[in-house]
Amino acid sequence: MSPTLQLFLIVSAALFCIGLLAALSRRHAIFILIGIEMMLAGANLNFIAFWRFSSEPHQPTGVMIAIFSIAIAAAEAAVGLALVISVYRHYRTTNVDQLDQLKG
Amino acid sequence: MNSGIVTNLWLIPAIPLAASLAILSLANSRRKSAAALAVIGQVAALTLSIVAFLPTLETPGFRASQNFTWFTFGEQPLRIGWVLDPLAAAMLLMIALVGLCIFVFSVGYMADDKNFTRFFAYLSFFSGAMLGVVIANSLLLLFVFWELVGLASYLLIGFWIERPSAAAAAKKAFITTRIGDMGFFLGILWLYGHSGTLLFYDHGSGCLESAGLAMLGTSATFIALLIFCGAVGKSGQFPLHVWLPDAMEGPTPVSALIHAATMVAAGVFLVARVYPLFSLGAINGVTPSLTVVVWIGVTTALMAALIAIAQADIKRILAYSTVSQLGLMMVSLGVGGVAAGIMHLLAHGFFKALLFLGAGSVIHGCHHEQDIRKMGSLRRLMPATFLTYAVGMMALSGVPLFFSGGWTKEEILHATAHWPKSQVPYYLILAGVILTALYMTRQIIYVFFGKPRAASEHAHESPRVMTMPLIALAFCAIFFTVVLTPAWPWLHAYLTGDPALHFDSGRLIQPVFFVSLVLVTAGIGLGVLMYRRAGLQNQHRPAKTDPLEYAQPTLFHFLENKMWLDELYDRTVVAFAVVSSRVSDWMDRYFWDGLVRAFGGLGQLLGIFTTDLDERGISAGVDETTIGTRRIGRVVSGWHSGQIQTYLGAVAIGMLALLLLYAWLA
Amino acid sequence: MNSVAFIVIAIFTLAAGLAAATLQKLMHAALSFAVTFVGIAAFFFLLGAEFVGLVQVFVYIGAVAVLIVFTILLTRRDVEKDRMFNWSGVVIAIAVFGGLIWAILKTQSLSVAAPEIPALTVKRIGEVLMTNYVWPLQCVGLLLTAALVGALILVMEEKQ
Amino acid sequence: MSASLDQIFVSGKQWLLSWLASAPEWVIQIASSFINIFALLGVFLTLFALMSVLERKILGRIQNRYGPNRVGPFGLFQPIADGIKMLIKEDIVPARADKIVHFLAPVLIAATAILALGIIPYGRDMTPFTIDGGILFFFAVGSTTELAVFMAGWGSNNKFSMLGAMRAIAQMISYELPLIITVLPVVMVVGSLMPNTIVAAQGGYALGFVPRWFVFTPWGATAFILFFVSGLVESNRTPFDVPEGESEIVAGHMTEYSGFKYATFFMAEYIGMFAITGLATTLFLGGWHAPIRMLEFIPSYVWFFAKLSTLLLVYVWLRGTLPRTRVDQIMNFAWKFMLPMAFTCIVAAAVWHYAGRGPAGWLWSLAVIAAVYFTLSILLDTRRKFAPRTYRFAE
Repeated sequence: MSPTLQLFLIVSAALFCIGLLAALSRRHAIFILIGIEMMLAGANLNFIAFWRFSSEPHQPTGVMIAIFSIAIAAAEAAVGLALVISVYRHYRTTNVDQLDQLKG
Repeated sequence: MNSGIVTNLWLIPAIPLAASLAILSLANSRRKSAAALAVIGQVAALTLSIVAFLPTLETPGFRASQNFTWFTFGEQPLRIGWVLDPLAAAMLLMIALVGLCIFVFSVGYMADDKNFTRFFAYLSFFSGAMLGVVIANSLLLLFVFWELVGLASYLLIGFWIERPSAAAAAKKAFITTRIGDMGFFLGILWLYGHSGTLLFYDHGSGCLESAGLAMLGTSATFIALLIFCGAVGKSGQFPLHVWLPDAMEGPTPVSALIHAATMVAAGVFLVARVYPLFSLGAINGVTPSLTVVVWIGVTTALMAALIAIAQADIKRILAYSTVSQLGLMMVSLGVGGVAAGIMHLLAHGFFKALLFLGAGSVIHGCHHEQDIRKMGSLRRLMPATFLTYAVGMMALSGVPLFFSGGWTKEEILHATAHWPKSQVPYYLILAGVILTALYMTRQIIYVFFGKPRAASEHAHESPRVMTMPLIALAFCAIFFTVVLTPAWPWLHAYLTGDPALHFDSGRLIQPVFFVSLVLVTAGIGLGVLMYRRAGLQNQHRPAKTDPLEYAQPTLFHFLENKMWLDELYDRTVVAFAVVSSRVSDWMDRYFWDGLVRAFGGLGQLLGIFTTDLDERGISAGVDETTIGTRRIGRVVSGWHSGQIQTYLGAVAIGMLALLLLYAWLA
Repeated sequence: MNSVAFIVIAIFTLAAGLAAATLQKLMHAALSFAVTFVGIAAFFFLLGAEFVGLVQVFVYIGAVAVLIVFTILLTRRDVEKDRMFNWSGVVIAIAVFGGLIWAILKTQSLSVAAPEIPALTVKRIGEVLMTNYVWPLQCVGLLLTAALVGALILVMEEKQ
Repeated sequence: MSASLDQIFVSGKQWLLSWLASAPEWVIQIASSFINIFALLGVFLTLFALMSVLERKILGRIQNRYGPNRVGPFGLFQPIADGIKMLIKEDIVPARADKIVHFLAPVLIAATAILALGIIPYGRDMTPFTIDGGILFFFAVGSTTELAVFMAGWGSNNKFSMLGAMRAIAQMISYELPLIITVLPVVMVVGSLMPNTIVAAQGGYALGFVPRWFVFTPWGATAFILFFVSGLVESNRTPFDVPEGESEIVAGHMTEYSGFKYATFFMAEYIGMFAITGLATTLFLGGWHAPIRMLEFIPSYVWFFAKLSTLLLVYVWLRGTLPRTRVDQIMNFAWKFMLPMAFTCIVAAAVWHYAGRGPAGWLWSLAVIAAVYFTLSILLDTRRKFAPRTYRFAE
């Protein structure tokens, strides 16, 4: 017996929600980034799984999207972490609760 | 069956141009690299020119061209290309060689200048553009390079941009030559309209070949004259010669390279290049267009020689002498002595560059003093400069036998004497030859003989890097003679493609030789007689009175002020421009402005009506909406906590809601 | 595909992921994050997308994880431990998870077995990347350059 | 005869597997993998032992002294004695250390180093694990080393450790770019990421006697030199050993390790060195191909290990010869020289390919490289950088 598409989707949904958990409930800015990266990885897993189970495997669309999304995630991590560092320089904190100057 | 060099002829202008770009990208402090790049580029161009020269040596009358389509507009392909024939090859060699000497000289002359690298970038740029003019096989390509040459000249004349006079001179040169180029461009358009091609040689269908010429008919005269306008502008012919003496504001190597040896020669070269247009339909070698060329040339030659006598600035004298010699070349072309004209052009290139560089050396030695009346006795202080300068002076004056200028001048005299239409130009040119010898003698006496005066007391010989090019050019000026003499007219045969060339010592001495000898002797003798005292008087002070000024003050002032031509242009052309611009200004201010104001008033009236409508009708409604919006905003802004995680949570909830909505709908 | 392998990898990945989201020490969380991505790469291997798996390891372990630990190092004076925990976030996350699971289970067409497919070679990926996806590729290149420059400018010390 | 000698290890493995002929498929697969892994470990741990003693002996000779010569013949059993000493030493963990991270770092670093060995073809049909993206695998695994080094530095909770780790990571990241980019021309020319294919592409002889190794093309030679230098940096060897320079920061990220953990680090460093030289051999030196047609009867793995040993000898030689560079010099060199040159190699390889891979291509690519090299040397103007040194003192 081999795992079905459903199982992969459940795993990826779990990963996504763990990422969401990290992004929503932790106070440190780096956790938010980690959470977002995990959500993106969950989505990637989805793409690859759908490609693997599709009826047209010779068109590697899912793989392509996963590759691009990895590249974009890398860019996002670089800029995000740079932001964390420069925020830390200005406010001496990385706690996102205290970074609320843009409130209405 | 083009040989490799013809296919790759474009490299010759491309290398100096590339060197120029490379130098421009260097930092200002990298002087050595800049000079090295420029000189290496020029050496490469010279080497290629020699390579290009070889096939033309092998085959008399060799001509090969390489054409390709530049771009196509509509259905008309615009073709350009390059050509290699004796004319182009000889010019390439002369330009590259003289250019190299001047580049080397500049390394010494400009050593203290703070914009050293820029200077070499411009020089290389000029050299590339000029080589491009020479190899162009299309009137359009020629025009492009022609304008690039003009640009380079502008940049170099105005090189010392911080001097107002240099800036003005650059502007003057650019605008004056532009007037001629306008005619040139019109000529190009006209020619294209008639023949449909701008290629010179295109396997029988170019505009200079029989098929192309046949299409022109009588309009050839006008086209030729329009093209001649360009030549008049660039070669400083009357009445557009006024910019050339002013161009002496540039650094002296520039004057040598551009305004003596090469660029001004471009006009003569242009006429020689499109000579078939001028001579189309000639009866006995005379056409209306060629006649115009002759008379303009004669006027220029004589007038410039006269003015040169009364000048005091060492470079200006040489500048007027250049104008005069160019006039002579034009005459030669006009009377049918194309080869003679080009030979004189080549010889002139060498010895005039020599003279200018010599003048540069003198100026350098006298701490940037240019007034010959303040110099004197330099022959002892600057022996190398003196000797080479003397060679140049002899060549320019046309001393026979050993100096290249003498032989070419003789050829021109010979050609002019046999012009069927009139003998007047011949006699006028004879007068010009006397005058040339006279003013050169005057200059030499003032500068190198007599007692030392204010500027020359602390003069010193120039460094080796400056004298070596002088010596090289002096050798060229003398040994060039070998291929010029009528006994063995190798260059003549080479240019005309005449294969029958043999040595015949009997032809060495011809009647015109004696005429020339007498004239030159007369000129130099007269000069020595008139000026021998000038050099001796007024030790430690500038020579006060010129002998000619003493004898004929009115004439001298007339000549000293360049026959009042600049002033004449000021009063006529410039004044006309000023008046017409005033008229336009008045029209703009009162007539057109009035119309605009009327429309504006109409608009204002309309505005008054709409304002009323706006205030009463629309504003009230808008106000109410605004108040409402503000209230809503106050409520919503409370939700906007600034906490990123709250937002993220909201997004997640929204996503969940969408999912549920989708499930409910499906 | 092996269900034993699947179960092992799934447990490994999800445990590491949970650790990354909940561990108190930031550094431990970051390292667990790296482990999670190894697990995801293993999933990719299992699914036959070896190239993506390798890229994933290369990018996330080699670059992103190192970046994250460096950032932790540079902002160390702040809290090294993050004790505060926002329970509303947990509730939302669980709710989303429930919604997703419900949707997945409800969709019948998803319970398919994997078909036999030819191996996806690197060559094939390269060909597709250079033909059909050449413009996205260029765009991603541009994006990465922009991100690089942007990150540098953000972090650059301001000169006094 | 020579063919069977060449395949002796392959046939040996098949003979071992034939004992399991009746077992299910997956058992055979796992058994095959285990045989590969044990063979790898056996060979390279022996090589590590040999290398450690040979390095000390060669360094001794370079410094005009005897190396270790007491234990066993010529001191060859020295590593065994060292091993015993390391094993029985006390394993000290600092009280304030992050214990888990501190423990995991040596494990991770050794595991990744050994993993990287798996994709290199050691002889004809002798690649332990054939992966489609083998080269990518090598670098993916190699980049994990940085994380391990960081873990060591952070987990020790010691300033020297942390600084050493920072230095190591900084230079490893900087040199990873040239390292990877110099591989690209080879990948481009061969059209594959598989080490087997790359080695196969270097078989045969140009002009009948010059082997078609990539090191004999201008771009290949340049890339090889760049790769070799980057490899030196990646394995933290002299002259790029600032991360663990004893005179500056004790032992860098390994300061707080002792006993067997320290030995593990030490081993990982050597194995990493083997891996990177092995990859250099595969990519540029023709892998297991013989240099001369006449010598092809010698088994392929002998050639591979001969080349590997030569490169290792150069490593030792460099260590005995060169002084240590400064950190800023290392960084400047990476970003201002190595990286542009690495990119040039790509261009040069493309030029070589499109000029027909013949002598013309050879000359053109040489011209490209020479042009960039001279431009760089003018632009960088190292003479100005080496102006008399000024010293700043603490205020």
